Amino acid sequence: MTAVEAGRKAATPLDVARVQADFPILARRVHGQRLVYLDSAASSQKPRAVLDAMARFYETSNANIHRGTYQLAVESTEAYEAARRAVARFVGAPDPRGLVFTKNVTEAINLVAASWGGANLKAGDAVVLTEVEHHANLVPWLMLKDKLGIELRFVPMGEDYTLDLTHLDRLLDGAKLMAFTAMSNVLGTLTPIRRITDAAHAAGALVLVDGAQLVPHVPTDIAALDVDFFGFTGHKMCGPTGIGAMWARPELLEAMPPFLGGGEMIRDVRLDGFTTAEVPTKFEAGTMPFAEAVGLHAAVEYLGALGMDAVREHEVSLTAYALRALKERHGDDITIYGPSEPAMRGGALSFTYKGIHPHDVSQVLDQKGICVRAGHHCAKPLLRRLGVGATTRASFYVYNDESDVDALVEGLSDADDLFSL
Amino acid sequence: MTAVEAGRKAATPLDVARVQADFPILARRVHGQRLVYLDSAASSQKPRAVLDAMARFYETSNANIHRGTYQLAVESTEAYEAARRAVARFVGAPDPRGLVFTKNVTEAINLVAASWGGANLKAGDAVVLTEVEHHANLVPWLMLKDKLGIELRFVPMGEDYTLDLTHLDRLLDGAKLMAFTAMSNVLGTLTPIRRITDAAHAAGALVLVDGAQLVPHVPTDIAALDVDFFGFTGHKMCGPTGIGAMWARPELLEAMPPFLGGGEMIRDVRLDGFTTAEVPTKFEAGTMPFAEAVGLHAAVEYLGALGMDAVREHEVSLTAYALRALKERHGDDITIYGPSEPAMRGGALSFTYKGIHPHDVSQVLDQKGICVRAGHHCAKPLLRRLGVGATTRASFYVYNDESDVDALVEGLSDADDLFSL
Amino acid sequence: MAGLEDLYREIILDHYRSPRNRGELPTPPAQRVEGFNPLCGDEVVLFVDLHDGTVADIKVSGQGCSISQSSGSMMTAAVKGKSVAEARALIRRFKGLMSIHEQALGGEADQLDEDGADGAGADDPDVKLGDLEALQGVVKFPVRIKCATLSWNTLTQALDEAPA
Amino acid sequence: MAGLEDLYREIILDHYRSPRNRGELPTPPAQRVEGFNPLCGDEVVLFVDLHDGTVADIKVSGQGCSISQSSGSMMTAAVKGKSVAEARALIRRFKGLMSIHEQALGGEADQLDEDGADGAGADDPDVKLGDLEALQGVVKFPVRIKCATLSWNTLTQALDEAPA
Ligand SMILES: Cc1ncc(COP(=O)(O)O)c(C=O)c1O
Ligand SMILES: Cc1ncc(COP(=O)(O)O)c(C=O)c1O
Repeated sequence: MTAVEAGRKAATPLDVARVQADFPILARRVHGQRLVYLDSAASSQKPRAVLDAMARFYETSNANIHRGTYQLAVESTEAYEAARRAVARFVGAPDPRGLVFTKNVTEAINLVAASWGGANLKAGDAVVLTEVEHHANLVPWLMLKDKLGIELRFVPMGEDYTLDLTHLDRLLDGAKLMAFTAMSNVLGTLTPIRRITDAAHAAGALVLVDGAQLVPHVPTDIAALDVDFFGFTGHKMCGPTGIGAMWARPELLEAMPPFLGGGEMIRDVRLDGFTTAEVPTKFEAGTMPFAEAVGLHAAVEYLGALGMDAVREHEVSLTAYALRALKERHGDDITIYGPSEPAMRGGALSFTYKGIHPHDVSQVLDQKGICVRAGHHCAKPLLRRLGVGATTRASFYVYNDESDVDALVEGLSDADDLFSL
Repeated sequence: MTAVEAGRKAATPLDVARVQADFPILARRVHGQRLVYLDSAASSQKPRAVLDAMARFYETSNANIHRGTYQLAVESTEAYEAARRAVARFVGAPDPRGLVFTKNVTEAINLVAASWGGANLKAGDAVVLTEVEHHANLVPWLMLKDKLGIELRFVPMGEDYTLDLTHLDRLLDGAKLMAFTAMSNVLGTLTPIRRITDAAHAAGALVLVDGAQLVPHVPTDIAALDVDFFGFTGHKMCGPTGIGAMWARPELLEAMPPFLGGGEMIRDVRLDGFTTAEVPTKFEAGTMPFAEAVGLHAAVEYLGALGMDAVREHEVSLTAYALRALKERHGDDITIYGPSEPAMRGGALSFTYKGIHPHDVSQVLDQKGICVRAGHHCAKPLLRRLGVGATTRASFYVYNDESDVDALVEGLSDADDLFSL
Repeated sequence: MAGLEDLYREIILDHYRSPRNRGELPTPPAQRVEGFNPLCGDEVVLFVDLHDGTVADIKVSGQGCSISQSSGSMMTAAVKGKSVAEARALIRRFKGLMSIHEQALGGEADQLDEDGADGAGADDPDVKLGDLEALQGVVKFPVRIKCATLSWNTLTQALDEAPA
Repeated sequence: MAGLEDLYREIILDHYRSPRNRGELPTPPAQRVEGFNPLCGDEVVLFVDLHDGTVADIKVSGQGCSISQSSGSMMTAAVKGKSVAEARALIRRFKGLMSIHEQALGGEADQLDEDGADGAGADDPDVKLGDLEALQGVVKFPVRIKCATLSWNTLTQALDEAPA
């Protein structure tokens, strides 16, 4: 019985040993050491089920979608549309017609900024963001600011690493859109999405959520969150690279101008003009990553079988363990940037350790087979706000266990040995 | 010895039986029949080497690129950049720095239209296209026309299904860009790229080539073609879905504003603005399809080992055989839209057969395991020009042989039996 | 042909070879409405002459495959002379017949929800399909469902757009 | 630490722990030039005082890892008091040392072609690297090459931008 079959039974706790057996890369050794992969916030590893689903697709049904009447093309198209429905269901999207596949969440946010923003925003209009955003939810709006002269406002980070919502209503006053991350990829902080959404809607603003860090780790119900746009990315949730999605309320998509132009997204083309296809196809120009959609379908089935409640529980308890173990061993030598209460956060732990630069920390850890990320995590404004140029970040997923945390705790001491004066 | 090893030896003719053994999907049966895949112009099948390369990557080195100092991230990043160099070399690109990976060629053309076009074109400026373009090289310019008021001019198709270049200089007069397909996906016609490029440059216009149908089938040397922008797409050249590329002169890329905004493409981000990274990274926002890049690398190695000269020779001779066999058997019942001289064309054969609608032709052929495409092939203006709503298209690749053509020739008679009065 | 009997029933081929109500009507009094299948290029042009709440006359032109042509032909034969209410009931019934698999290929799910399986009439046994039953075999060939429903969606559009 | 001896040589750790020429210079007369490593967030700020064709004084501030810090420290020690021509030769030589693997990770290939392995001085045995030789081990850790070259690229920029 594989972990998937086991998970299907009930929302029993994750059997991590079984999950680990589903991920072929974990058998790899690095510098002679067992692989301790603690960089899932950057990209997750893939279970065999996902790799097999893609290989099987390429080996049996591969053909361009929506374009042929022959059997292979029918199977391909059905596989792609089945993926759309399954992924929409996985995130609780009210209507799969609102789910546009993109290459990653970055493209998904750019799609909204360029298409919805281009059509609905003008000079002086306000868009509210937060100080903790990933560049993917900053740069598209900065570009729009350069282009249209919109105003950007920022919800600040509070002292406890949560968003300071004290002045939210004032920030939202007259705003057209509020766009924010559901979980900070640096701090791990979970955003009170529904609270912000209600405030934004009350102020007449639409809501875009960057769900890149939420969907892989926390049960997600877009319908209950009542958001207008919700983006996420496949490679962080056990899926392949090359695919992401933007779910939007279909009425919004219908009213928006197209984003990329080309095959598939059209209804008719003449040399002097064109009309667009129905949503969501209107936003899917050119040959889509259909094999990747098949992979993402397998990924949401895999996660669904584990049970997202179990995934979340596992990560909360692992994060609690890590916070405790790091503090116990390293005390004031380690500064953790993020909420200390595990229930308020995901499993991305950013820290600095003694004055040792994160690059050096990461290099030393690598020698022990431990993969952590060192740098600005594509959130430079937040790092400036934190007063650091870089942090080390360890992040957890379904295949991590306490021994991985122990390896990290231990590895930091090696860095200390090498670099302390 | 696999076909790849055999091909490496010399530019010997393609050993098609060996090539076929490299493509797992060809073992599949459809409706109890052997698979006769004649829709490679829509998307090619994948050799085992490509599928294995991606699986191996995911199972051993997968990690987000350009973002980590640990061993896996180093391997991932090196694999991605090695893919860039190999793909650039495969198309004879003078400088791999000019090679931007995209999700497909449609995105690649949109990138140029939005970024270069947005920055360099204004109302009244002329862009020259042709009547035979795929929607991917029409709609982005139609969108720009709506947005900026540029003028679009079209090189007409001549009577022999080649471009009528009689008035090329007049069309180019004062134009800023000429954008055209290197090979028509409907007619199969090869475009005299260098001739047009020279004329365009003499007129002061830049040149964009849509190489989607050229690169998979004909040895390509971007440097010798002297073009400014050259796009192509992975899934038609034995590579995976989810990846394509735009090669552009690095100076052009350097001067262009960014296209999509997000992680990776930045140099610095502040809450009030950002600066961009060096090319090509400046145009690669968000997590790139790096596993797909590994697959595309394997694909160009596979094709390179077969030898692109051998690939081209094989397709010319198969096309010649098909043209002959179809005419011999079906005479005036079949109308082929495209040059009758195999050397002037690729292996995409569009035709109509007796008054039978292409959908019905394709449905009957499918019953025999034969996959052909029926429809407008994303070239509606061209089909209107041809005076038909749809054609049937059979297209050849490295794994096709004369028995596939024979099956097609025979299958048409079945359609005749069913539909003739 | 083996394997295709369900798709190409004799009655379908008959409507394809000898389409009923093919042609155009003067506009006005008739309305002219166009339908496209963007994925394959099929086009249907309907001319509908509504009069006193009935489909007084209807003609169809355009181009398409045997399924879209015969479906259009059968449709015109079925609705001509019927009241608008009867025509709508028939549309719902027919789309109900086609709906099982249509969603599998994406798109049009909206129309299904409005006019299709959920709407009144979708399973109404009082609405007789007659020859149209022959098109039932199309659901086994999901890509072709759009061919079969093209003229029906176009008729819905004509009825919706008709001056009240 | 086993496996890292090549990267973290003693002399490197020494420059890291006790950086030479750390600080700022008044501008003017010194120029102030910033360098970024956009992928990791390292920042270097160079203050270069050029005088009569020599690097009269140089200071470095900013933040970064042991490699970028020690490389910057060694660089200042190596070029201080040297003529601009000598400094440029040293840059070429150092970047030549680093160039073998730099291309493997993309970017900066341009600068290599201009200043690196192909340029005069890249292999010039007359240009002595001294302590800088210790950084040679960095090429075994390709991602760290950008750390090692950051301050050198920034110095190039300072020399290029200097008023003639
Ligand atoms: C000539 C031509 N251009 C562009 C495209 C679009 O390619 P893609 O869908 O991969 O972007 C195609 C294929 O569909 C094509 O044949
Ligand atoms: C919060 C957040 N938003 C957006 C992104 C961008 O995701 P992608 O690179 O897949 O577009 C990431 C991850 O890099 C992220 O953590």
